[in-house]
Parts: sequence; structure tokens; C-alpha cells
Amino acid sequence: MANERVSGKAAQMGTRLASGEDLEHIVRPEEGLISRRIFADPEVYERELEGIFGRAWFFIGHESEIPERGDIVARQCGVDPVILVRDQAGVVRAFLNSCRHRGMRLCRTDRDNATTLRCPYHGWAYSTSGELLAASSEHHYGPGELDKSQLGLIPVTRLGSYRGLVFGSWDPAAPSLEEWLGDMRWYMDIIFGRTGEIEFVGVPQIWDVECCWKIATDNFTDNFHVYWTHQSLVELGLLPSDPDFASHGHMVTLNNGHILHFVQGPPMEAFQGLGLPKSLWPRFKEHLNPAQAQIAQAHGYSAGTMWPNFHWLQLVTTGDTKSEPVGILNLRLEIPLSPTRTRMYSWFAIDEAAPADYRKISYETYVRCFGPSGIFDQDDMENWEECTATARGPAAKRYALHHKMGIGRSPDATWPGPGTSYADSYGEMTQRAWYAEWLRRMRHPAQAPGAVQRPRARVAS
Amino acid sequence: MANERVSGKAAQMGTRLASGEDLEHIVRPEEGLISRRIFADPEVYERELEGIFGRAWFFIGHESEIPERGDIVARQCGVDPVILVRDQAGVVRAFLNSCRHRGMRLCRTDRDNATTLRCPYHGWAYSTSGELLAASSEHHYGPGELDKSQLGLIPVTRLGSYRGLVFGSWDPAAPSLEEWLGDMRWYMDIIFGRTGEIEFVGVPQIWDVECCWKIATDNFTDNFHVYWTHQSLVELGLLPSDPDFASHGHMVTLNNGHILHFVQGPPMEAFQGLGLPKSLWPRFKEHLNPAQAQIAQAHGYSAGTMWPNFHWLQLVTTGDTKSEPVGILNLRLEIPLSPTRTRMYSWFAIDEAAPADYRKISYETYVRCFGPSGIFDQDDMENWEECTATARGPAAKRYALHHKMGIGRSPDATWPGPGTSYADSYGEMTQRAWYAEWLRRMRHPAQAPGAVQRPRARVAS
Amino acid sequence: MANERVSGKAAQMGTRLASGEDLEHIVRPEEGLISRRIFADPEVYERELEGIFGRAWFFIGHESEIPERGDIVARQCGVDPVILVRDQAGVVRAFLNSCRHRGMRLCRTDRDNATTLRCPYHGWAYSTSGELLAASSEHHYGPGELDKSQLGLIPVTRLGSYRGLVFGSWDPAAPSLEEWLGDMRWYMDIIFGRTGEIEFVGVPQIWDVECCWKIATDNFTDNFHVYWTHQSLVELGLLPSDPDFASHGHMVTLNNGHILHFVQGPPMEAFQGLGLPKSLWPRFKEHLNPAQAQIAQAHGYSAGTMWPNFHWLQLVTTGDTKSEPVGILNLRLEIPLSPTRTRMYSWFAIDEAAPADYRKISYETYVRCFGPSGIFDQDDMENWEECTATARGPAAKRYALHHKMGIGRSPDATWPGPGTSYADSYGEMTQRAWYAEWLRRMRHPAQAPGAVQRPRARVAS
Amino acid sequence: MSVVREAAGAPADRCAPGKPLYGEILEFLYREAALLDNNEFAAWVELCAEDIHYVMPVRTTQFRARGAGFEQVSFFDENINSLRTRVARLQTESAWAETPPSRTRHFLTNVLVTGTDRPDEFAVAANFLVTRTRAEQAYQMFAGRREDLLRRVAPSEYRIARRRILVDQTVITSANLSVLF
Amino acid sequence: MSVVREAAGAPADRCAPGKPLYGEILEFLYREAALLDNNEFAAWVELCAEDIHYVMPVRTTQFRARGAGFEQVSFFDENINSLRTRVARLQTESAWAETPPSRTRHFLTNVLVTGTDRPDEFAVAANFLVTRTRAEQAYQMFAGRREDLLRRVAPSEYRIARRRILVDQTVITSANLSVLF
Amino acid sequence: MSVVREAAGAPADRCAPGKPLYGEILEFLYREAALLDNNEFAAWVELCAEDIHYVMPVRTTQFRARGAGFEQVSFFDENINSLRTRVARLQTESAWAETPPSRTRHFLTNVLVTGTDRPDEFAVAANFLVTRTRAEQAYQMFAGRREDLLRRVAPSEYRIARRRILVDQTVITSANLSVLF
Ligand code: FES
Ligand code: FES
Ligand code: FES
Ligand SMILES: [Fe+3]
Ligand SMILES: [Fe+3]
Ligand SMILES: [Fe+3]
Repeated sequence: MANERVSGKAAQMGTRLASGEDLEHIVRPEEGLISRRIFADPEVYERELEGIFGRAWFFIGHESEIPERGDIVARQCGVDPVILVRDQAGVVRAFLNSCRHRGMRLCRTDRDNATTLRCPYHGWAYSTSGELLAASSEHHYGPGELDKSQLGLIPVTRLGSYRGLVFGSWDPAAPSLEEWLGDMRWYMDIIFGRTGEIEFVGVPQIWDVECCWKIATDNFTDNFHVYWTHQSLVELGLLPSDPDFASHGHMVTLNNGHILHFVQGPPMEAFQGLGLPKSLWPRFKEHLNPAQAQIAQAHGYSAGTMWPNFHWLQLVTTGDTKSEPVGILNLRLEIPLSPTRTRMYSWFAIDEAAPADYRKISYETYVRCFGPSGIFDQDDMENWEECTATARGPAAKRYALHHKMGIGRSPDATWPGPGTSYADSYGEMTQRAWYAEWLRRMRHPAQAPGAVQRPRARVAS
Repeated sequence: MANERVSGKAAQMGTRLASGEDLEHIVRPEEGLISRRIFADPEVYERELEGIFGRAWFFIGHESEIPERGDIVARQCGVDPVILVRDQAGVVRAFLNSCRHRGMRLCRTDRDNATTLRCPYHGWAYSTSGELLAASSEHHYGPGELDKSQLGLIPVTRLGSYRGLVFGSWDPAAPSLEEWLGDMRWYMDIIFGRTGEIEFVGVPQIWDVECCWKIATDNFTDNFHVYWTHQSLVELGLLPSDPDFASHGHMVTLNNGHILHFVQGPPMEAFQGLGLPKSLWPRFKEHLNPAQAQIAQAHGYSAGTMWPNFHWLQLVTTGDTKSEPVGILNLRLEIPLSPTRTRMYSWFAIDEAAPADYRKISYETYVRCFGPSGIFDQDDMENWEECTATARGPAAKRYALHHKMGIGRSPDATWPGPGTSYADSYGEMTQRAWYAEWLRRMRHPAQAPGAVQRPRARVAS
Repeated sequence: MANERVSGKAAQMGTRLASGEDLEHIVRPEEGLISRRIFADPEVYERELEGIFGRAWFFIGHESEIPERGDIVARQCGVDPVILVRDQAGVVRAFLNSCRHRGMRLCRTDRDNATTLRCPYHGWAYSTSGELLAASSEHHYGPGELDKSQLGLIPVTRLGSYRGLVFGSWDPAAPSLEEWLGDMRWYMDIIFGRTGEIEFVGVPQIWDVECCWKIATDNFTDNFHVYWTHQSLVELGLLPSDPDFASHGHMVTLNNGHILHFVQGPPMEAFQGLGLPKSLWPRFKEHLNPAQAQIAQAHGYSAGTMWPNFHWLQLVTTGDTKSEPVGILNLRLEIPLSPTRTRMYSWFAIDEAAPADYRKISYETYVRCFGPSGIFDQDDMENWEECTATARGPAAKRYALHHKMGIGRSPDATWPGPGTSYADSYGEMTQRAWYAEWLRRMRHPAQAPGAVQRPRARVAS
Repeated sequence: MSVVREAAGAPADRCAPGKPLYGEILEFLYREAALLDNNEFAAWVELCAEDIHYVMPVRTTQFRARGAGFEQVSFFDENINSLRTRVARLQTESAWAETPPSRTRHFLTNVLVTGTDRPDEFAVAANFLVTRTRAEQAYQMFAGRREDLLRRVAPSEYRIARRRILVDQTVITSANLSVLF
Repeated sequence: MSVVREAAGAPADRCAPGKPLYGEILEFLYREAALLDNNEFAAWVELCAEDIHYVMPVRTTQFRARGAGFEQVSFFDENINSLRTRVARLQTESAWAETPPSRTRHFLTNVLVTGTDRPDEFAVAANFLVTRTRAEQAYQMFAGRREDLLRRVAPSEYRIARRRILVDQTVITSANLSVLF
Repeated sequence: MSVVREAAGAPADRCAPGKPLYGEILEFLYREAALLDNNEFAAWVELCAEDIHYVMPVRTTQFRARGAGFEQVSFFDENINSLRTRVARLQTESAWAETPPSRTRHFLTNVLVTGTDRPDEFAVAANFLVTRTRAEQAYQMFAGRREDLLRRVAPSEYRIARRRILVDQTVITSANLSVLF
């Protein structure tokens, strides 16, 4: 039988664009200069597809979204459609959502529970662990023509899970998930392990924004926009009237582009312990080490980006002018559809240990504040679309954005956590670190993209 | 006067893509491996436009669609808009639907009857045989500025007709239509000549599907999907419940990528003689040679592809659960609009000799079963869209589809017709032959595409 | 502080396309042969963005549109979004409509009056003369991180004004506006200065047409289409029934691609003096030199193109079958959105000295005759869309349009104005001159497009 | 019941908005549309008369003098049997085009009711805008006019005796017509 | 006729859906729209009063404090002569923008009727969605509100005395406005 | 008032088009929609009952057997306080998503009215098509069905006691939901 993996010559795309420009010249994170060109350019986008979306690690879903054997959700890994499934043995797996035969999409619902997946086109049937159980008209195949053992679903090349968050990568040479997350795990423990397990509640909200995906990621690690972009909420008293209110904290940059903030809220009890109910605070010490627990206790807000496009937002707010502030855990993912169009995912998550009344009010506040209808998020999306729209023209593309805040600031050695930390969470260190990783990835494009491959290992979870 | 044809350097595109991949590596018909990459890639599509749509032979229309002198239908040859016209001498001609002056579309209706074609922009008037009868403001042109004898409509470079089917090619170096169709004519005789003339009834249904045109062509020569894709009709009893029911026949591959199937239906009279009324069967012997007549007599279904995108479907079915099966002749054409969008044409055709009641029930059954509303076709289009959608991502593009069925099967030397024939019409020989021709065409791109040309010969029909 | 301007290697695009074709071969203005290829091709369009829209001079707006200090209109310079503003000192300025920080669009209304422009994203505030008055969270920037004196709005690189018409260019090496307009100013005086000042009335009509921008520009200097395209108005008696009626005049070609026509109307008083009321005619001699005044007096129609995409149309017509003809001054601008989509602007303008009743009837006639609902323009747009649509296919792209009318005609040395003039305003000299400039521009692409730049000079008006 | 039976289209035939019969018919149209949008196809087909003719002609671009461009060839040309077959198909779990189902919305406006020469039959015309989305798609649109012949079989109960679906596009910009109108 | 003539907008002025006059006006609007959609322009222009003002102002994006953005400059600014000229043009065979004709559909919803200080004139407002397709195109859309002044000239007979077409887009995403609203 | 209070959906419950109550409710819906489209949000929120539940569930693609795909998670899940907060926000000059404002149009069709077991409350369902454009954009569309519970508080006066916005898309093809339904 012919080997289905055929080596093509690897594309050495490098950083030089067809126009003669070099990404090295127009993206200078260390100087805080990022050219508008990278935010609306089809050629840059094509390279991102291979160089970033074809090889980085990406969030696919949370284990709590598929609690039962046979549970399936349809998602993306990078930009490729995948199914995330808990197989009949309880193992979490992820596969390209495409039949091995003619490529038909196997799972055409957003979620399902199934023991087998049958393709509508010719009826090939797969188990939830990816084996091809039955092809079609099998006796019409000659010897060697249908090697079912080689025709299981295409697994996501690398699959891993940390604290219930399932990530995948299409790069066989990628480091392990643990290695890739590295010290980010220390902070993820605080967000996803402070009181025990975290649960993703229900389905995500999904919507499409006419913006570059990077404009949105840039915004998710930006603290000092809050006062200005969300000024309407300052006016209504839902946010403090001090423009510095979100600056009282630390930002951290880590290896591999991971970045995060921890910020104290106003000096009120509601803004301590990450906004969780006081009854849960004792759990911090049980589930975290002392330094982690202290961070959880002392802060109200946190935002983190698992490079490149998955974010947590831990916030304390209220969805109307009459209620008390409450903690919210919101997870966000951006999937690009084109250079200037992005599909947004927003999940509500909560501590399994949380009491019922807190769950309810936290959820309601989330819906009112975040996602497409959120009184916070609405205005962010106006920014994302308009920042993208102005970056399209040939003149705009000659000019850089400005990301210099804190470029000379010294790290704060007293911060108890790993990574490089800076006091004062107003600054653009995190963005600079994000773009530095982006540039590094664009320098080293993916493995030979043209090889006709057959899937390797069965699957690993 | 300046010569309007100017030679540019011929583009030697070859099979190597900008990414470094080579089509030779990722499309391996002989191994049954076809990369998903070719189904949604803008660069591959651009090359198809020049290499395939700029030079192969394409179906334009049937002579019965323009029965009277001056009858016109607006169509495409490849992807370029053309008019198919019966001129005042009764000769069938085809021209680029674009005025020689500023390129205005001349015929802006789907069909018309006219003695002259007058351009709305500046009033240039052409005869139905393409001559420029009058330009605009002629006395304002200086000597030699307006050579009307050289400014007739741009004829389709090569035009030919076989059994009423009019084909055109934009390649001056193309073989003649007869040569190109080759042995396919022997089978076309069976479909288009079994009882005398065939008539295309009325206008085609036209609709746009968000799919790669090749996904659709692949499906039109696929017999073993019928049981699975059209399972709902198996459940309702409109199709037999034996998964092998459409396998009892032969498939044939011919030179130049032409492919076809002949399949016996269930052992009932309704499924013999191509589903035609028994009263017409004696005509087979009058109009066909004995081998052809025997094929027509013995089979119920047939599907053929005149490479690359024109198909016949000869079927026997019923459009509801209460009626008796009836024969249908359906013609199909796919015109790509973009890498992932295709315009579909579906015509109903019938033997001129057919009795009126058969015409009526055959037509009604066609409308109910085929075309966009057809209870058969609906589900095929779901497949086409979803097979295309999953082929867009950088990970999917690394993997091949599977076209290995029958790769080792020996030809059936007993088949009475030309070409390489295989017993058992479940197999992927025809698809492999189709892709082999596709690859051959992509290797040898069209003549210098950049030359500014003026039309050559007046026209030939 | 890092220098924000970084040199990339200049792209030497030249005229050779990726396909191997050369624009020099397929665009031959001197022979009257313009390939259909340039009207729908993404690659040609990409080069136009840099080579033409990134460096030519473009009309932005008229000073009368921003009469008061702080008045702002949102427009384009080339294809980049800009604001045109009269600053608090009364100076007219134009800036990229993009915040220096993250690129947010600063002015999100079509027009406004403001003393400062505050960015919604982080609140950076700019004066109407472009200075950055206040950034956000300024005390969080370290020394040298926020050099406000260098972070003013990005001015349009070159800005100039002639007779109230404000033009801008993104090319620092562009000639001055005066130099670039050259002798066109002599003719602009006639249109924009014949009776004193001209006023642009209210806002433009704006609409999108699925056409190549060049198809529209080609049409704006085409006199002999009027009889044919607007035949319905000939039938209704709104236009003369003589096909030559718009030929009685002169056309002029000038340096830098500027082109124009002056045409006599029917021998009626209403068609003299550019259709202006007789009471204004004495002003011609006061405001123009004798040769100019004589031209104004003797003609009814005029169309001019300030290369590449800004046009005046000076016409005499009526908007219904019962009224008397009246003069109209219509200004037009085409901004491409894609190779085959263009945003159209249409303004009504009038002499400040015009009496009230003439203003009213001239305006009403304009609305009824021009713009998207205009009984004239409607049919032009049908042409533009269909000329573009037929140019997309690989076969069409091999053939040239025909622009040969008058290619051998001798200039008329008796014409009193500058430039090369031809008697008889039916001809394609002006189009050939336009395409010659287009080709010249495509030969010499813009300065290194990839350099990350910071704005240079403050601004000049 | 104030319906007058005279020449079709004559003012006396019109059943104006606001009249009880007009309201009854409007309610029928709205409830019928809701059945389609709620995937209650079995109940919907019960509203079709045994002699129904349900047709959606192909439309072509023609000069005005040649009429509105409706052709003899159709996208739908159905009788009660074929409609029941379509509905039965939609009840299976293997009609992939609608499994999982599309989400449609039938917007009916500009309803005009006219009497016919049979006292129990009414010519009912309505503009239709059908929006459709499935999976993650944007909305697809179908716009046109529907000309029905409704037969009153009991107070407030009607059967669709004829439906002509006069769609405005010549090229259907939708992968298939697996939805009903 | 229960229409009350008081200050515009006051509840007493309203002619609620279901009232005979409301139904009469609705029927007029529907029949008028059908004339446009059926290319019966000569019949349509007969419904326009001699003193009609038919206007579609250009709209711009403005801050809320500056109003709804309707400008002095218009896309249409017509009197009876210019409308008749437009209609006459559409009757020729050389009005290329509509030869061959576009296929339009005027969807009218949310109709509100209010009395005026003249007993025979009614302020009639309606949401309009006009879909348009020509050749092989997808549907183009025009959405907005239409504010009419209708004059009752005989039972069930009206003339359009004023029509303001308040379109929602600032940039018309259509090649031209060769259709009527 | 001819509304009958029996089992929901039973024919006796229906308030057919043409009945005075139906007309009254239609007028309420149209005037309410006009407030939204005219940016009169303060007046609009006055029409909401103190106990309003205003919800727009997220929809997913599901097989038919699993229902219509409406999820527990919502795009909107509002009470009177949160709606008043939204409206107050829209009155500021810094709610950038609507400053400058979008231009919306709420098309309501296929309205069905049913009585409930409370004499003053009515179940009112309507198809909605909301078009939206802002800046230079093409029209965005939101289509679906709205299920309201309206409470009659005085003749011709209603309050919205419940509104379920059943949108047809699973992926909202709009940057945000800064508009109300
Ligand atoms: S594509 Fe899945 S079985 Fe053929
Ligand atoms: S384009 Fe046809 S006559 Fe000019
Ligand atoms: S983008 Fe303007 S202030 Fe940040
Ligand atoms: Fe924000
Ligand atoms: Fe099929
Ligand atoms: Fe014109």
C-alpha cells in the first residue's frame, strides 16, 4: 500500500513579504513598534495560518463540557474543525471533523452524544475513539485497498489537558503541553484550581466580528483601556471614577508568550478573593500553595492569555446599578475566519464548590456584562472593528502602533510568582511579549505543509 | 493599424505552488491519494482558471435550446460569459458576451430572439453571426481607426457540436471536438441518440452551492454513495434496501478523462431500456449498433462525465411513494465562481420520440427528485458543502482523501464497448481517471495568457 | 527613543505580473489597446493600491464643506480614511483617521464640529491641528516612553488646496499640488472660479457599485456614449435627437494625465455660459482672463478629470419633460473597495453668486438627473457593472478593449487654452492619455512600502 | 361573510384588511407558517388539499415585453403525494439536508384576499421573505410573492388548494431548496 | 369614519389596526406596492397627487444629539412632473438600468395611521424592506421607514400627497436607485 | 373583550386578526418598535413591567429529536434593573457601541395573540426581522420569533411582562448585540 505521507519540500517562507518588506523591520516588539500592516494583510494572514494556526497549541474545550461517555462538541483546533469527544472508555480525544474517505464533516451538530459516528456520504462508521468500524461496500475493495486499521479518524496531532482545559496542536514537533505552558501553569492553578474543580457552564456564546484576531488578543491584556472604553459604566457608577483604579496590581510575562495580570479592586471585601464568596476563601489554602493562595486572596481582577488566543477574565462587577458586585470567570477564544474577520467564543465558568445563589447571580452578571450583548464587551468590539478598518490602506500600513508604556520599567523582584513581573498593571509589557512570540513563530514556519499525510499515532489524551 | 495580438512570455506555472509544495506530490491518482488542499485553495483555483477553464472543451448548450433563427441563450464557456446563438442562416455560433469596444455585456437577458445585438453603451450593433454592422459615431473615426471587418464579436475559439450538444474551447491548439471526445462519442450515442433526437426541455435550473466544483464532479461518478446519502429514500422505499443495488453494472474510463457507468436496476421491466417506455425500445436497434443497443436495453441507470464538468444522469425512479418508476434524463454542469463556490446547472431532457404522458411524468419526477429541490439532490449538496468546508484549514490540507476502491481490479475484457471497463460499478476508478486528467492539465498551462489578442477566425460551428 | 521610521527594501514591482505577463504588453495606450485583464485582477489591484493610491494626489473635500473652525468631515485620501478639519486657527488640515496609539478610528461620524478629538479606546485627545494634548495614564509611562510632541495625528503627507478644492498625497516625493495640477489649473479656473467662489452644497451622495474604478473613470471622459446610453432621454426629448449633439466642442489632454472636454450645446441661450443664468455672465470677464471667459461663454457642457479619480461635470439639462434646461455643476469621486467594487461620491456645487431660484432648480435637476437615482446616471452604472463582470474570465483577459477613435487626429492649434487640444469632442484621446499616466505610475512603484514610519512634518495646508 | 363573487380582481371581489374573513385567512397563514418554522411538517401537510398543485416556477431574466420571466420548468411541481413524500422524508433521520434541521422564518406581508367564483375559495396573495440559516451560516434569503387558492372547509379552517411560489431570483443563492414555502 | 382630528400623535388621532379606515389604507398600500413590484408604473403614478412631494434624504452618521442624520441633500426630490418623467422613461425600451427589469419586492410592516387636521388626509407610516435582484445577483436590501401623507379622494381611493423615504443606510450598497419606493 | 381563558393554544383562546383586541395589541407592538428604532429608549423601558423577564437564549445546532436547540445559556437574561441600566447607558455619551447610534428597523409580522388564564395577560408571538446598519456598513440581519407576555394595564396600554427572543442563528454574524429586540 502506498504510504500516504509524502514529503514535499518545506516552504521556507521566512519573514520577507512579497512586497519586499521584512516582518523583522515592521514588527519591533522590543521598541514598542508594531506596524499596522500586520492587521489586515492577506499575505500575513496566509503565513499565520501555516506558521501559527498549523503548529501552536490551541484551546479546544473543557472536560466539563463533555461529562458523559459519548459526549461530543464540535470545535476548532487552530482553525481546523475538530470534534472533542469523551470516548466509551472515558478518554477525552479530539479528531479532525472530516471523514477519512471524501472529507465529509462527521459531526454536523454543535453537540451530541453518540456511540458511533456515521458519515452521511457513504456511511463509514467510526468509534468515539476514532477507529474505523465499518467502511462502505467493503467487499468491493480489493486486497490492501481498504486498510481499516490505517483509516481511523485523524487525531489532533498532539493533545493535552491541564486542569480540565484540553489543548491540541497540529505540530508533531511541538513541545509537550506541560512544557509549552511552563510557568503559566502556576497561574492557571490560581484561576482553575483555587477551590477545587472549575466547571464550564453550558455552551459558549459565539459571534463574528469584522476585526483582525490580533486586535482582540491585544485588548485582552490591556488594563488601562477600561476606564476610557467603558466610560459609560464609570458614569453609571458601575466602575470606579478613578482612572487608575485598574492599575493597582502586577503584570507578568512568561516564556512562550503567555501573559497575565492580577489587579486589586477597590478596598472592599467584595473585591477580594477574586470576587468569590467569602465562604470559599478557606479553600484557597487547601488547593493552592501559600504564594498562590495569597495572590488569590489579595486580588479582585485577573486576565491571562494562554498564547496566542485563549484568555481568562476574572472580574468583579455588577450588571445593573442596583446590585452588589460579584465575581465572574469568563473564558474567551478567537478563531480567525479571514485577515479581518474573527469568530469569538465566550464561556461562563464557575467553581464547582460555589453555592447556588452565587452561581445564579454570577451567571446573570456575566450575561449582562460580557459577550456580544455585554455592557462591557459591546464597546470593545466597536474598538476592534475600527482599529482593523483603519489598517487596510497603503498609507496606514507605513505607520506603527505605539506599545511603549513601561518599556523601561524594572521588574518587581518581590512578586512571589514565576516569570517576569512588573508592579503597576498599566503598561504594554504583556503586549510586547505577545508580539515577540508572534514574530518568533512567523520566523520559523511549519513543517513541509504540502506533504500528503496519513495520521500517525492513534491518539493521546 | 496596430496588431491587436501581442505575445507575452508564456507563464510556466508548472505544478509547484508558492508554498513550495508540488501538485505532483499531493495529487497521486494512481495511488488513490488526493490532497484536501486542492479543494479550497485560492492559488490552485487561479491555476485552474488558466490551465483548465481557459483551454479545455466545455459544454455550452444544446441546439434544441435555440431552435429558431435569432434564438439566443446566455451561458458560459469555461467560466467566461458567452452567448449561444442560431444566426439568421441557421448556423449555431458562440461569442464572448462582451462588446468589442468597452467590453459591455451584450446580451443581458437569459434568453432572447433577435436579428441584431445592439450594445447599450455606445450602440455598436452586431449581427447574429458576429459581424460588427455599425459602430457609433463612425465618421469621427479617422482612416484605419475603425476596421469593422476586424471588430466582430469574439468567437469562442473552437466550437463544435456532437449530437446536438454544443461545446467550445478557448484554446486554439485544442484537438478537435471529435478527437477530444474520442470514444466517449460511442457512449454519448446511447444516451443522446438511442431513439432519435434528444430535446432539452425549457430552461435549466440554476443555483449556487458553497462548494468546490471538483467535489461535485467527484460525486457525479460515485455510485456507492447512493445507498448511504439517499438513505431517507431507502427508508421510504423509493430506493432498494440492498446496499449493493447500484453495483450491478460496469464503469468505463476513456482517454482525456471521460468516464461513465452503466448499471442494471432491480430485475423489473421498468428498469430496463434505460427506463424508457417499452414502445420506444425497438428504436434502439434502428439508431444504435448492436452492442450499443444491447447496453441500452440491459441497463436502467447511467452516469457519464464529459471531462471535466458536464454530466448525464440517466435514472429510473419515482418522485413519491405512490407512483411507478419512470426514466429520467438529467444533464448537469458546474461552473466555478470561486475556490469554494460553484454555480450549478440542471436540465431536463427527453427523447423527441417519447409519448406525451411519459414526457409529463418523467418531467415531474425529475423536478421532484433532482435539482435544488430534488429529494435526491438536496442531500448531495449538503455533502458538497461540508466536504469543502473541512478542507480549508492548514491541518486538513496535509491529509489526503481516500480513492483506492478497485485500484487493483482487472478490467473486464468482455465489455462490448470501447475504453477500459470494469465489472462492478462500485469503485473509484472513474474518479482516479478524472484526477489524472486534472493533473495532466495542471502540468501544461495555457498559452501565454497575457497576450493582448484580437479574435482570429470569424467563427466556426 | 527608537526611531519609528525604519527602512525596508523598496519593492521593485515593475510591470511584470506573477503570471509572466507584462503590463507594458497588455496596456498600449498609444495603440488604443487596453487589456480587459486590468479591470478585474486582484494582482493589478494590489499594485494600484501602492503605486497609485499610495502616492498620487487625491481630492479629499472642498473648503466650503468645513466653513467653521472645528468643522470636520470624514473622508479618504486615496483609499486611506482621513479627517478633513478646519482647526481652531482656521487652517485646513487632514489627518489619517486613526489614533497614534492602537489605530482606533478617531472620527466615527460623517461630520462633526469639535475642539478636540478624543479616542474612545484609551482616551488620547488631539487638538484639531493634530497635537496630542493628552494621552492616557500618562504617569505610568517612563521617561522617553511617551514623547507627545512626536505623537500627533499622522498628517496627510502632502496637502494642498486650489480654488477651495483640497487635495492630499501620501508620497513625500510628490511634486507640489500646483506643479501636479499644472495647466489643469487654467481650466479649473473656468469651472471653479468663473463667477467668484464655488460652494459644495451639503453632503455627498455615497453608494457602492460592483465595478472596477477604472471603468467609471473611463466613462467620465466619454462624450459619445451619451446619445446611446441615455437613449431613453433622447426618446423623451430631454436630449437632442442628433447623435452628434455632444460632439461640437474640444477635448484637451494635459501633463500628468489630466483631461477635459468643453462642448457647445444646442444653439439656444440656455446652453451658453455653462448654463448659468444670464445675470452671471458679466462676471466671467471679471474673474477670468479673456480666453477663459470666452470658453465659459461659448460652451454648455464640460467634463474634466483631475487624474486619476476626481471629475467635474458641468451640464445643462432638465429633470423632467416639462421644465426648461438649467446648468448643473456635479463633482464625482471614485474610491475603490476591491478590484471590482467602487465607492462613488457625488456632490452638488454652485456659484456663490447664483440667485436663489437658480440654486433651487439647479439642485433639484441635479438630484433627478445624477447620482444613484439620476435618470442619467442609472444607466451608466448598469454599464460599469457589466463591463467589469465580463472582464473576469481567463478568455476575456486575453482580449483588449478598443480605444482608437481619433488616434490619428491632429491637434487644433487654434484652441486658446493650454494643453493639446482636438476639435470634435468625440474621440478617445482623453482615455488614452489617462491610461498612459496609469501605466507610467504602475512602472514606478511607491517608496519602500514596508518601512515603519512615524509622521514627519507637523502638517501643511 | 361579505365576499362577492364576481370577475377576479374587480373591487367588489376584494376582501379588505379588517374584515372578519380577511382576519381569519391571515390567522390561517400565520399558523401555517408557524408549522413550517417549527418543523411540524406532518401537521402542515394536513393543511394541503387532496388536489393541491404546489409549484415554484424557474424564473429567467427577460425583457419586460416578454413578461415576468416565469418559465414552464419549475423548482417545485408537486401534488399531494409528492408533498407527503417530502414530509415523510423529513420525518426520517437520514434526510441529511435537513438533519440537523435548518432554521427558517417565513415573513408574510402585503396580504391581499380576493373572492373567486366559488363561494368557498379565495385567492390569497402575500409577499414572502423566507430567511434560512443552518449550522454556522449567515442568513439566506428567498423573496417573492405567493399566490394561493385557499378553500374554506369549516369556520376558520382552510385547505391549500393551489400555491404558486413566485420567487424573485433567477439563480437561487442557496445550496438547495430543502425547505418549504 | 372614526378618525379624530387633533394634535398629531395624540392617542385620539390614532386610527388603530382593525378599524375600517386602517384596513382600507392597508389595502391601498398593498395594492400600490404590487403595482411597483409588477412593473405597472403607469398605474402607479396615477396614485400620486398632483402636488406630491416624494423625497428620500441622504442620511449621515451623526451623534445622537444631532438628530437622526437626515440631510438637506436627497437621493430623490420629486414632484409630479419628475415622477411622470421617471415612469415614462421606464416605459421606453432603452432605460437600461431597468431594461431588462429588476425584480423588486416591497415588504410593508408596522403600519401606523394617524389623523391630521384635514379630515381627508392621513399620516401613514410604515417600515419598508425592499428587496431587489436583477440578472444573476443576490438580493440587495433597502430598509427604512416611509412617512406618507395619504389623501382620501373616494371610498377606498387614495392619492399619495407626500412620501418621505427614510432609508437606514448612509452608503447605499446598490449600484443605483432605479427602483421606486 | 372576547378573549377566552382556556388551555393555551386551544382555538377558543385565539384572538384572531381583525378583532379589536388584536388590533390594539398590534398597535402597541408597532409603537413599541418605533420607540426602539427612534432611539427613544427611556420611553421604551417604561413599557416594561417591573417583573419583566427579557431573555434571548443561545441556540445550537441539534438533531430534531433534541428539540429546537435553545440552550440554558443566553445572550440576554434581563430584569427591569438590568434593562434600565442598559437604557441609562445608552443615554450617556460614552456608550461607544451606540455612540454614534446604529440605525435599526424592527419588522414584525405573523403576529398571533392567545389568551392566558389571566384575563389581563396575552401571549403574543411575532416573527421579527431586525435590520441594523451603522457607519458605512451593509445591513446586518437578525431573524427569529419573539414570544411576549403582554399585560393590559389600561385600555390600549400594555406592559411587557415577558419577552423571549428566539433568534435563528447559532453564530451571531454581528459584532455585538448593542441593540434591543
Ligand atoms: S465521505 Fe465519509 S464515507 Fe465517504
Ligand atoms: S461598449 Fe459596446 S458600444 Fe461601446
Ligand atoms: S487607541 Fe486611541 S487611545 Fe488607545
Ligand atoms: Fe474592555
Ligand atoms: Fe447523489
Ligand atoms: Fe453617462
